[in-house]
Amino acid sequence: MHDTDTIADTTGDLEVDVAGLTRVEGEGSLRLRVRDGVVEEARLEIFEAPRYFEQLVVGRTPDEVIDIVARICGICPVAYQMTAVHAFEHALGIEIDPAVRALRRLLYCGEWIESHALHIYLLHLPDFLGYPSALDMATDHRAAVEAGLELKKAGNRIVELIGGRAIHPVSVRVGGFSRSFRRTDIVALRASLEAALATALRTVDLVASLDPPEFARAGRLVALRHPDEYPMNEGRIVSTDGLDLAPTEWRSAFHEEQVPWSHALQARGRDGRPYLLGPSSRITLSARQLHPDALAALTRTGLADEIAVNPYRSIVARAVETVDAVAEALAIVDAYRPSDAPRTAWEPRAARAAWATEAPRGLIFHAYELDERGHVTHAQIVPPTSQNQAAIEADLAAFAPRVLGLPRPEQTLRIEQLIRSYDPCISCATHFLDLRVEDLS
Amino acid sequence: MVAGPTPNPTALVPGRPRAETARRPRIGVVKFASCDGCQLTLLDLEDELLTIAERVDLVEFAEATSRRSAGPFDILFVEGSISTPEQADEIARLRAMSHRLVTIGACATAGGIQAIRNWLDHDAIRAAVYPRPEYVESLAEARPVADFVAVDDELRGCPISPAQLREYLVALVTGRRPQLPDEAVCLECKRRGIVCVAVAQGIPCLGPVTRTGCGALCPAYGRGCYGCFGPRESANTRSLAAWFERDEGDGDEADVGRLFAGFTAWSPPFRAVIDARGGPPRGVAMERTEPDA
Amino acid sequence: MQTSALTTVLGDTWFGASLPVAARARLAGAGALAEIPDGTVLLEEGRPCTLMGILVSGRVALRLVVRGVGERTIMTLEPGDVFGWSAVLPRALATSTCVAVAPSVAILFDGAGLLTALELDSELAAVVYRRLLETVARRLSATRVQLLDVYRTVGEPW
Amino acid sequence: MVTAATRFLARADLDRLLGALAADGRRVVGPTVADGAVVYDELEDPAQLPIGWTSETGQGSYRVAADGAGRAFDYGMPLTSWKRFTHPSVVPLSRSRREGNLVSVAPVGDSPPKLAFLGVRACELAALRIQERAMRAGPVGDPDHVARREAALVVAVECMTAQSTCFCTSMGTGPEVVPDTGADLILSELDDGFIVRSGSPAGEAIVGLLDLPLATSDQARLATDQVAAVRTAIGDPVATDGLPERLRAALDHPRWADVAERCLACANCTLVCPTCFCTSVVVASDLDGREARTERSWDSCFSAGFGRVAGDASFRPKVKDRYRQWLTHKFSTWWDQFGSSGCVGCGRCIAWCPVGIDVREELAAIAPVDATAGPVPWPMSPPPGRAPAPLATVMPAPHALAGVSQVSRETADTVTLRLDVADSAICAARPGQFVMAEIPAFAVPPISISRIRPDGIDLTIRAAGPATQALTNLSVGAELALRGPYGRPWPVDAAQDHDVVIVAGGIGLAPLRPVIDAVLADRGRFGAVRLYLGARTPRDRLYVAEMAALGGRVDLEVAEIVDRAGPDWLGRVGIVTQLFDQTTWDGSTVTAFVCGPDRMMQATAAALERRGVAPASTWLTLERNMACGVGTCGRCQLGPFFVCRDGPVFSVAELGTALVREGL
Repeated sequence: MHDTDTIADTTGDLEVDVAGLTRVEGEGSLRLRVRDGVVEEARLEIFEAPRYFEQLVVGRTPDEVIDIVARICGICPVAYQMTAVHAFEHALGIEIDPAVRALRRLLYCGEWIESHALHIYLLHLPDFLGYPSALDMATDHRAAVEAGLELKKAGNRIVELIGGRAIHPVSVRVGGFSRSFRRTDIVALRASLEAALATALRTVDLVASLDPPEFARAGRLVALRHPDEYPMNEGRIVSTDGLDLAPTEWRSAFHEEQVPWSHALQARGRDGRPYLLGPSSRITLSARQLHPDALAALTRTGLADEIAVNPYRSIVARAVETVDAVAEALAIVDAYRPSDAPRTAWEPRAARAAWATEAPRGLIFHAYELDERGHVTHAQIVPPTSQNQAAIEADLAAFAPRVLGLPRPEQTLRIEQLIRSYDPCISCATHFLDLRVEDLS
Repeated sequence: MVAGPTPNPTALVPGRPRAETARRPRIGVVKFASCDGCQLTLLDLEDELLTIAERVDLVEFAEATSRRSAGPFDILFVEGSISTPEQADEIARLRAMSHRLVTIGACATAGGIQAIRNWLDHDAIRAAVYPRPEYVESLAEARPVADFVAVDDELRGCPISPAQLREYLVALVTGRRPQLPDEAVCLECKRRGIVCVAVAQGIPCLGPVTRTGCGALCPAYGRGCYGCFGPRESANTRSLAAWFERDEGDGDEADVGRLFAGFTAWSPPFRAVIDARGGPPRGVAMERTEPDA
Repeated sequence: MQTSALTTVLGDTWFGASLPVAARARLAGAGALAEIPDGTVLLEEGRPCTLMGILVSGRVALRLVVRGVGERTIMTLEPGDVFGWSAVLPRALATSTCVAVAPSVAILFDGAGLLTALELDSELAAVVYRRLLETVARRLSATRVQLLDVYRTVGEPW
Repeated sequence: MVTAATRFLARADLDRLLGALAADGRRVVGPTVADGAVVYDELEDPAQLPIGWTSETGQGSYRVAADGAGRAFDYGMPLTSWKRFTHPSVVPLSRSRREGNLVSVAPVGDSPPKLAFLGVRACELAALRIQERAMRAGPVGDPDHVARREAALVVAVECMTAQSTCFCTSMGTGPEVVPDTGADLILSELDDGFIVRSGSPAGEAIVGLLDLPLATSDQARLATDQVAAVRTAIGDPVATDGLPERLRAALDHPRWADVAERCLACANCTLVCPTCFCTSVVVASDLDGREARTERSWDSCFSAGFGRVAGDASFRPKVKDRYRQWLTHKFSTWWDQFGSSGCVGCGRCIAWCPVGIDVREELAAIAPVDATAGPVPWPMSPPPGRAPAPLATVMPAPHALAGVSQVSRETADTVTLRLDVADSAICAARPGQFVMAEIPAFAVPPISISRIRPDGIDLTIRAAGPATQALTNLSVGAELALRGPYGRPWPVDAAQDHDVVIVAGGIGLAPLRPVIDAVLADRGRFGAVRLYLGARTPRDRLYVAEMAALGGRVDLEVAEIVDRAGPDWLGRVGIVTQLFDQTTWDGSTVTAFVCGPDRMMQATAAALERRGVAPASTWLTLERNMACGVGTCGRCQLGPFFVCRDGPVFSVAELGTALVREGL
């Protein structure tokens, strides 16, 4: 399962295999094919076995879909639940209670905090400090790792409280939540969030002080944008080159396709161009909507411009967004007033549902068709990573030449580090194929 | 069962505190078809993670460390269902490398949600999801690990319970027997004093036939249990399903089948109920077209 | 030894104790008291079962040979018990090897002779066969308990 | 009995009653509506009472509704019973440490809150009495329960409404609340207020504080008429005459299999039952097993784990066995143990059964009135040697620390620990008793005492699970914690002037060794003494040298036999009964003591009977999964017995068919 990395040099051809990517969610590997110093091909290969989710939800009710799509990813189940529930409520014209809207955003904040803290401290930071893992890193930097775990825990506590458990929460239902929450329940989060805010701010300084490789990528950034809040549950789809769409309209600008050298479904612009999602894109497109504390932290780093072009700086973007999510969560907690209607009643009917939200890793899009009983007849689920894959491969092709000269271990480290900087969630790749099968036709 | 090697016999002496044993048990964490949630649960033990990492030797855990090992393992935690030919070969290799093999989560122990496809036409759904189905290598069925190799222990749940994972690890290092009750969810529900949603609100609940471990999560959150921990011992699913059907206002036959067609649907006691009702809810596998493209 | 004396000896054994006095005397008439040195092989598994014995004192082991394992003692006989009971079946073969594992005394009966005696004397046969059947039944149930291997260690809940 | 005037509390003054209870330093627990049901919870003010709420209960169904009428106690039985407050679902027991060789175990649990139970129905009063009886049945009481019960003041309410699930009338527990049945105050609700009677000095004091007017005779009559109407409405749904015997005679009724088809074994009936008290102990420890905490939580005879013993086998593998255990215990063997029925007719088990199984229907089908009583498998009276359980005043002794002063390996998997114990009670243990032996972080197994010394005891332990393995791994100088001694000893004195036969199988010799010691210590009191030892193989024999020495004595006959052996073994081979099947000793003068695996004891009991030994003179010791040692956890129940308390030593006569019957 874990072939040792190989390097074969024949007639100027060079093949670099980074087999078995680690510290990413799911199983993947990278293959670069280089000829005479020119990267001919960069492939992010996914070993992830297909799970056919778009078929599994056919025949199911909207509430069942919310439970099922969470299982696409154990790291960001809330993103899948949120995208689905908003799609259904929008399509069925269900008005939700303001308190419910607030709790949904709080829940999403919890996932952002948990996912970002996990990626910053356990998956990505070890690259910068030169450790195989955070557990090894802890021997020299125990305090830092413990702080990261505390931060992660603060996020998990939110999801646990509102959703019942940190992974695959159970309370999100079409129309609201399965139960109501007293103010005392919600306020109980305050202490851990206050501690988390301090940690998050220190985290920004820590990651801003890291010294990443120089790299300036070209290409457009895509994210949601909302006039009065940092984009999570809602917003319009915008890009650095002027795109501006309703969250239901993803398909008018993007589509999934197969590229000849890959069997993976990849999302690209209808013009065929790749695009990049995620923290860097959101920061670049919505910095003004950041919570004041987060915006101040970003400004203090002076890295806003670099974040837009250097993927290695995404760790800074993540840290800033963590501050934003914690500060947002605190604001929601303080403002929370229970509603008398935790769940709006609704009637099933035929409808076409679509929505996009911002998962920690970037924009996620769902589309469903419902029959008159409200059962799903068709589903399309486009996770962030399958949208990012084309951009990741393009960036790898652009970056690879400068590491070809480096000694083997460093070469691997740099490339892996780059891949990790996109926080690829391969488990989410609902319909990636095993790329070891090659189509020569 | 494929006899596994004992790389470190003294690491697992029952009744002997780990401190007295020769060296830290070698632990591996691997995944097959799954969402990563169960192995993430280990990283979610925020308070104990670093101590655990000191007590045991995490030699293989791709999600958390770049250090790799192909074995041998004192304990191997396996997440995910077996759904490709490669995975079937790999699990056999891993079994031979592991002294104890522990399946974690609904996918590994019962096939998981993807086992719903076991009722569907494999070629049809491949064609429906992939433009080039001929390139998709997957077995006709997504099945639990125990269908392929001997399993020593299992942690149930979708996802597994952090408390049970902690209990299992603690028992491992202290050499005592892990306390993983196989009783119904109802016991925990009643201990917590939760009002039974089935009796008091007529909400169908699988608690009586589902193994405990979640802390009666769904009833506590105003929902019926959806069985993500799978069947408890002597799960009388037939009686419960019959009751739902005779119970006024609790939906037609399809809805009862639908209830069991969840994350442990492929487990025999649940499967029996689903089969008796003509399989899980599903539409016709449709052409792969984008709805309004 | 005098039949009368042998009758008394027989009467002191479990096998003979409950036989009617007349039957006891007639049975004693068909047998002879024998001193059996330690280690004597009285019957061999698979060979014709030529004699039956009632153990008066000492100890006799019934053994079987298991290929690859060697000789196993299936059971030992206590005074009063019977060996070679197959002798009362026509053309019978010994079902196990009988070895004296201690200096013993037994009343020995010639198989053929005993068989004829029982065939001619149905009254005697009735009581003797009944006693033999009790012996066989008891050995059968004992064997069952042994098969259960009741002493083996099984896991405990704690 | 407290004779008190009947007074009247106006509805508007209900808050004064709560005030008076609060003034008495009590938190008031009473009915309130939550999550679609009436539950018992803490009340701050009367408004939280289910005023104007009614409930409709049926088989597997419960619904509340607001009927507008202004009454506070018009609902039926809530889901929760007062058990939640007198016998909480989770109770911390102890905190222990193990540091190298040193061990410490300290009990935890703080003094219970002073509560007032508001709205206790007649059947629930009965339940409180029954449960207290069970928790104090001895040999020691459950201190947690006793303290909680004594800290509670009970305000009872007469039922003014009948539910379809009620059958208190049949069980003789209601609906009227009569004085001197445990209520401190008794309320009867009328439209405009409450008739108030006091049932105790404490109650009288509260009434005094309220300074209430006397109730009019009309009001009193109205109350009496209301409760009379409830009695009529309920009728007499369960025929209780001779029910215990009828059930007992129906252990093989086909209906058990029928109900098992429907029963989910979900345990809900036992957990909502106000008298069910069974518990399990859960151990939690830190990663190194240095710190450990134990807590006790509700368990049920319906969960397989509860009856689980050796090798994950269960005494009640089939749901049929579990349902039979529950029903026969409630309505039949409860009488043997506690002198009353275990059911009060509250109907909770009917309403909260997810598939609506109705205990009244099952009883009618399994033990119909016209049933011709078959042979009763056990005597109905408490077994000889045990007086009806007194209300215990003794509380459990704290753990005693013991130090390992010698470790002798007996066989490959068995060792004998020589323990120095300071505790006088343990050193005064009698043959056949056992102790609970605890190493922090491990489950706590019952271990028979294999030798009693003035300064300590011996434990002979076979490593058959992690906990026993841990015990056998102890070395000289190590400490462990002991509770005990527990259990009914061998009746050695009953063998005075008798011949004594001791039959031991394998590890079963351990609990018998103290009998041998006792007999030899006063050899003259007994007739012939015969010792028959069985073992699996020659290598599995216990105390080999010691037994060989005994074999050399003239006043003692020792014979041993093994199940299997090679030709090098010139000793006996076969089962232990062969040692005396053909001997000629007279069984009528024999008292026999037997210990070994169940099947070995069954065979031995039968063989001894053939040899003329009276079943009442043949004594066995049973092994069950004893957890508390004092009969309050329910785990080791066997028919009418708690093995830990009524046994482990029983005569064959006492056990009757319980010795051989499966699934009990």
